[in-house]
Amino acid sequence: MRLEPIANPSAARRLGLPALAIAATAALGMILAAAAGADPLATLGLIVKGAAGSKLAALETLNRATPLIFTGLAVAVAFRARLWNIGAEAQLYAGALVTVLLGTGALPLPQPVLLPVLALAAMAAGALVLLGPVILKTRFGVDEVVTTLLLNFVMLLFVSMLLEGVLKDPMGMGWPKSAPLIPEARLPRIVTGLRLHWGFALALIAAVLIWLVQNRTTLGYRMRAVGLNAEAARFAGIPVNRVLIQTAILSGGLAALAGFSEVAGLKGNLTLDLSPGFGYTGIVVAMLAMLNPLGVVVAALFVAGIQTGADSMSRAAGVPTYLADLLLAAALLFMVLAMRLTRYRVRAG
Amino acid sequence: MSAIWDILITTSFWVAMIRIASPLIFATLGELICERAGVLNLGIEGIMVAGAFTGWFTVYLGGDLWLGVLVAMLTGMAFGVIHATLTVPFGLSQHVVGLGVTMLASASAYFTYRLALPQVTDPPRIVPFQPWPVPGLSEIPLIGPALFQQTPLTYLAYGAAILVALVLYRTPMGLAVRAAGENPQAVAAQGLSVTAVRMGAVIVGSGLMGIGGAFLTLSAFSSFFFEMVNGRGWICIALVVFGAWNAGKAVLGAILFAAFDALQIRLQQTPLGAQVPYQVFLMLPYVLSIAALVAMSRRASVPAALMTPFNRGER
Amino acid sequence: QSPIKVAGIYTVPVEQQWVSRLHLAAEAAKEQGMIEYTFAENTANTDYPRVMREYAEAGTQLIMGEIFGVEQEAREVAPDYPETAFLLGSSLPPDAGIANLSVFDNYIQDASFLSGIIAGAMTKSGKIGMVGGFPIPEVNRLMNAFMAGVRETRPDATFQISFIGSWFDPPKAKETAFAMIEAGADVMYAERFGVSDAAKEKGVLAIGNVIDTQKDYPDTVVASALWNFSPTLAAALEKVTAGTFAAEDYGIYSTMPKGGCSLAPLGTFEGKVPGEAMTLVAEREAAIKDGSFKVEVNDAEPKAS
Amino acid sequence: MTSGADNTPPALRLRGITKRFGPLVANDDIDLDLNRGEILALLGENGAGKTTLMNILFGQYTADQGGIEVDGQPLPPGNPRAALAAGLGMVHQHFTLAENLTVLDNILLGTRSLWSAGLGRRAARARLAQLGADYGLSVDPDRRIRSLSVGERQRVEILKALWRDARILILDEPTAVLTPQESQALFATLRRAVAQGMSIIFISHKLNEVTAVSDRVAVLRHGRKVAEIATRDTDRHRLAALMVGAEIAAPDIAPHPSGPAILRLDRVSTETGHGTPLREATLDLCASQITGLAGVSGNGQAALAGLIGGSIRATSGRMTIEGAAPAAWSPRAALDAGVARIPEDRHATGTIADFSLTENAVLESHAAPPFSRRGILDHAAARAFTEGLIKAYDIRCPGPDARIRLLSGGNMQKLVLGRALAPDPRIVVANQPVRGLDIGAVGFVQRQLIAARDRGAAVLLISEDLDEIMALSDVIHVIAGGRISPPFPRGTMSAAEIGLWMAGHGFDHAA
Ligand SMILES: Nc1ncnc2c1ncn2[C@@H]1O[C@H](COP(=O)(O)OP(=O)(O)OP(=O)(O)O)[C@@H](O)[C@H]1O
Ligand SMILES: Nc1ncnc2c1ncn2[C@@H]1O[C@H](COP(=O)(O)OP(=O)(O)OP(=O)(O)O)[C@@H](O)[C@H]1O
Ligand SMILES: [Mg+2]
Ligand SMILES: [Mg+2]
Repeated sequence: MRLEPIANPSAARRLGLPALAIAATAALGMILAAAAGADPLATLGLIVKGAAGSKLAALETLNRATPLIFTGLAVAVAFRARLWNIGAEAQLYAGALVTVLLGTGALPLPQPVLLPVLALAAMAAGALVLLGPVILKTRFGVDEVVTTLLLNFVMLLFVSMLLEGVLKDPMGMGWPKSAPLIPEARLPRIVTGLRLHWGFALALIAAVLIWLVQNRTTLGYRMRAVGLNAEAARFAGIPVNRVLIQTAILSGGLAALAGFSEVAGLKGNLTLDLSPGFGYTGIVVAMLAMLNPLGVVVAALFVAGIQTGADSMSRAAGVPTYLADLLLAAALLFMVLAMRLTRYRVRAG
Repeated sequence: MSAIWDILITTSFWVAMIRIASPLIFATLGELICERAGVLNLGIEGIMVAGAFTGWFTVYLGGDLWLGVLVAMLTGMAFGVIHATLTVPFGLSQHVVGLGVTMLASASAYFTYRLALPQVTDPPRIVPFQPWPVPGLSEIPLIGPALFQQTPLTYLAYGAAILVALVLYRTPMGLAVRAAGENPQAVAAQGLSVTAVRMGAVIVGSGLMGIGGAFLTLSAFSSFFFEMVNGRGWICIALVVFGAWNAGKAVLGAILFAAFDALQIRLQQTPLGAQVPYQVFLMLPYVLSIAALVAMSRRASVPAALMTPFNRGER
Repeated sequence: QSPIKVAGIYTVPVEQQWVSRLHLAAEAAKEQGMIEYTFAENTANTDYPRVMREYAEAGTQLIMGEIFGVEQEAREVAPDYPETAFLLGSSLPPDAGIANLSVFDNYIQDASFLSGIIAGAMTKSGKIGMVGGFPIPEVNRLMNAFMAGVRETRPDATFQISFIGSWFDPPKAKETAFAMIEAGADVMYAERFGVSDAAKEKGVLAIGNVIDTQKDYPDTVVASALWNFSPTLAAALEKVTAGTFAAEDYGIYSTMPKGGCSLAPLGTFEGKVPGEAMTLVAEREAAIKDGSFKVEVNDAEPKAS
Repeated sequence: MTSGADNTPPALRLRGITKRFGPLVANDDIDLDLNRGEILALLGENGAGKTTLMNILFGQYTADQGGIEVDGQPLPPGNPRAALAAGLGMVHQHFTLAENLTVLDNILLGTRSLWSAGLGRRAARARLAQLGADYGLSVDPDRRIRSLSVGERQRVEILKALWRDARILILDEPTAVLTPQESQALFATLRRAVAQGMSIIFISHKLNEVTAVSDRVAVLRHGRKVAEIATRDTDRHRLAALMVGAEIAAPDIAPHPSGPAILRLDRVSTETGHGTPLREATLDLCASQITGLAGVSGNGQAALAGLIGGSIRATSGRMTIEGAAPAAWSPRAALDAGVARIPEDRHATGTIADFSLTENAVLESHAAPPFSRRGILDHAAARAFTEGLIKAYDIRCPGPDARIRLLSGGNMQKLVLGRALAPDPRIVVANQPVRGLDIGAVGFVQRQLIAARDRGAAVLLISEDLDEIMALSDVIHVIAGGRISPPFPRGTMSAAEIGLWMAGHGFDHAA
């Protein structure tokens, strides 16, 4: 078989196939729920209910999407320039680390000043973490897929070391966690009582800004040029290495914002399990969005919705929690396939 | 650094090194085959989890140990089929499919495990492969016990390494795989199907990853645990790069990485270990891997078409 | 009387030893018809507060689990659901302001201490190996108590201590244990799965922790310090039924006088442990129970010696 | 020539081949016969459908209509394996070799069942040596493709076909990237092959080659076959007219007074690692003058173009532009100094295939007004600029927003040329600017270079085509082994004399 591009896919195709992907996921969910002894017909409703069926559910979905928007943007920016940043997880932790280093009393500043300072400092730290692999790539040609991936483990161990050492909360009764942020360092909640915080708004703003950067600025243009053909870009006078470094700063900074937002908006302190793989899921989000920053928002909401919805369903239906991850993975694979088929037709031969 | 020297002269260090390396050898070879054909397989971590589970579960249900190995391999191949179908003929992003397969495979294993064994707080055990000293060879000092006092699965790892190297460099099939990762047009122009070659490589490679996972439950340990693969798959991706996409060097890399691991475990027991945070020791293999990558960096050896999908009739 | 609706929220799979004790106690209560029990395992800390709310909104009367990583957020959830009782593993003391949130932890240092006495009596080399997951208080305090127990019978004992940075990597725990045995350890403190396997393969002894695994290693596991969560759960259920649930520290229900912990029966090692040691164990046990002897609670990361 | 007797079928017969890409009809009802033992030249403008037709023949594309017969037997469509088995061999326009493999392995790829145990390298080596001797195609079987020159790679491609006992050989623009010597060697090989009964289809834009080598010529225009004639019954002018549909006049070059030297190289040597480096090269590029650089490719042309273009550094000697040595030298600095570059490889270096025409048009100038201000792009300005280029250079394309990969080589080159010449550069470095272009496009590009000269630019024309150099250049230098000859003003040297310099002889006498 081979794929043949479709010049102008019909609306039916563009909407129908993703709908089919969701239907396929739902069907799989029903089959597996039935296998686990639950009522298959109820599962669907329970997923929707868990993702958006109440104020709590909807806000929690937005909440779960927040770090995914940041890491998704980080990956989208990097992948555009063909910088394979698999290390958003490490950059996220770097941002979180700096947030607690400076936000637990070291900087006695008023909130409107402190928050931007923390965000920028976190971004700088994330950028720094990605700069290492990028310099190894531009200087020595070391494959960044591997270095960024390995740095995730190193960073996690480093955070663990600090949390069990100098950063350990003296009031924490020994559990490896940092001291809480001072109130001035906290991102306020959007809805009182529930934990959706201004980090979500920040994520939306970031998505719009990155869209503008990619489509309206010379930097975005250069990043795409470098990603599509570095040799031609270099020939045309574009400083390829500098663009890669700028990309790294932007990408690492965005991933670090996820850490900043989770700590300052949600947790209030740093633990080793701050991120259940947001850095990796960011890759999925970015690719689902086809690297479009605004698409990242939609993709993050989709992923977060499936995640919270299926998780909530697994509890309500009394099936093993792992069904949620399974359905998320299936939804993702079905969806990328559906999106490919909106633009390509399968031909025999 | 006499502490290191003291460790290096113990037989048990060398035995541990090969034991730790064994699962990595399988999975690294698997990843290597995929990448030589042009497909980055980030599904490795989850495929190892699935192999670890099904291999163990087969034996738990009463199957023979070797049947467990076979089932683990078939499990790996099944996920390989998913990965290959999506990345090769459909040409989807190898990053997203790889991570998706990792999620799918591990979640499937966990889900099935929990369905089958809902109420275990103490995971059931099987009788795993036992060390099987090779008569004669295992008596050679130092090397003998290290190489030849292992379980049969480790010997299978040696066999896999030799077989993969032979196939890659000495057979038409291996030639086709290597060419598919370098320039798929060259493969197509010689009348071969790039799709078939790449899919075959991904499926076979994933089968090896499944066995790598099963090593953990059938040889290194005797029960299945959530999260027990614990990043070993990601390490193997680094090892392929470290080995410059060359089977022999990648296996050596796996052994070297295992040596670092065996060493750091032992260093923790020395007086030094009491002073330095344990995380520093755990970091050691990763940091040294990065350092080794820098030392070995040679861009030229990357398969040129790695991560580039091939679609006939489109340029 | 209808059974109480109980839900467990665990951040790890129920195979993890600490959590398994909660889970088993709840299962036992369910068997007895006292409760309706459901649980969510492997819940990321990020999701923990949401799952608390979901269970609470579903009318759950008692929610149990562990909030070591989400202390602050969990404490924000509880006041929104005054009808629900929260019984949560936590490092922090209870907060009088949050009346429906009680805390507990595995204060089983008494049993660990006793198991240390036996270990000290059984080691020939005087070298003891200890493999842990992470140096958190729940692990540290038991290791420290164990070491204190060892010194009762073997004052010159030395300890090798390693943390593998994971709750679930038995192959790695096993490798670490191998290294310790090679370095001379002949009794292993088995905080993680995998350690007893190494001991068994190398023909040395192991001391269990939190759970009893002697049936799997009849010639290896000498004694184990067991945590029994049932007294804690029973106390909480009683107060839920009576409508008197309040902010309290249930840690005491894990202690030996309350039956929250015990030394596992010697089983296959009956008669193989030196008599003096068993006498000492009996003596200390009695003293602990009548309050005349207190095992020190030391949550600091233990250091090798 | 042994054209087939009436009762034996031709070696190859195409009947009514039609192929559409969306709305575009790339091949329109094409009939074509290839007789045994003949060389058929296939001619046509860029984008006329030649490569498409050959890809259909070889099974890489499937025709929408029509059928193919080999020796009277129908060939299953869309199956390269069947085509190979039927005795077809193809040397693609862009080589299909795996660079990390050896020559031998590239040849053996796919020749045995994938399930067989060994490759039979030993026996293969012997047979390869024999084939090499038979056809005059010697190449070391154990070299990696990466280390081979273009000519050597092409030999490997032909050997791949010969290895499979191909009886029909298709060569798609085989000489586009060859040096004249390599082309001559290729023709010698082809003649031997035909003598052994092979039938050949040969695609080229170089009409002198076509008339010299082929027995028959078929001409495609806009996907249709417009002519099929015996070579001896036609000539270059008629063929050109058939291809383009009109008479083509060679660009006429009026003499023009040249100005002062703008760029001077004074005994410059360059760093190694980019092919042959320059060795103490001395050269002046003067205003209003076309300086032709003759030489066999691989003798330092890339280093010279890279040096002036800013991508390669000098290790010794002095380069001055209007008397001053530039401080930091980079592609950016070169552009700012008024150097326009037309790169050798428009696909890999000149354009970004997935960028639109507009994005490609501002690749060198996007960072300055009017295309951007303070880092913000002005799309409208870029688009307007591109529309201007499309008009001025007659770039045939769907529009300024189409991806440039959809353009034919000639049209792509026009955009590269327009982009380079738009800022009215003082220096123009044109490296093989007409490679692979059809004669219409060739004339167009050459006229633009002359126009740039007439506007006062110093033009450096690097080409392997001696005829082109002799026709266009006001002054000629020869490059060989990284050394550059003294200047020879127009008309002072014969082709033969320049050829001697190209072979490196003149240098020794001069030194
Ligand atoms: N894969 C494809 N998809 C869409 N259109 C194509 C494809 N290949 C070729 N075309 C179209 O078919 C036309 C003919 O292309 P073809 O490659 O056959 O030209 P050609 O005669 O070989 O040109 P050249 O002399 O430049 O090599 C082109 O104008 C192009 O628009
Ligand atoms: N993916 C594609 N879609 C549409 N047309 C294509 C595609 N690929 C190639 N073509 C067309 O095929 C023709 C031949 O393409 P090719 O790359 O061989 O360019 P070319 O004109 O021969 O240039 P050159 O000889 O300089 O390489 C071009 O006319 C181009 O328009
Ligand atoms: Mg062509
Ligand atoms: Mg061409």
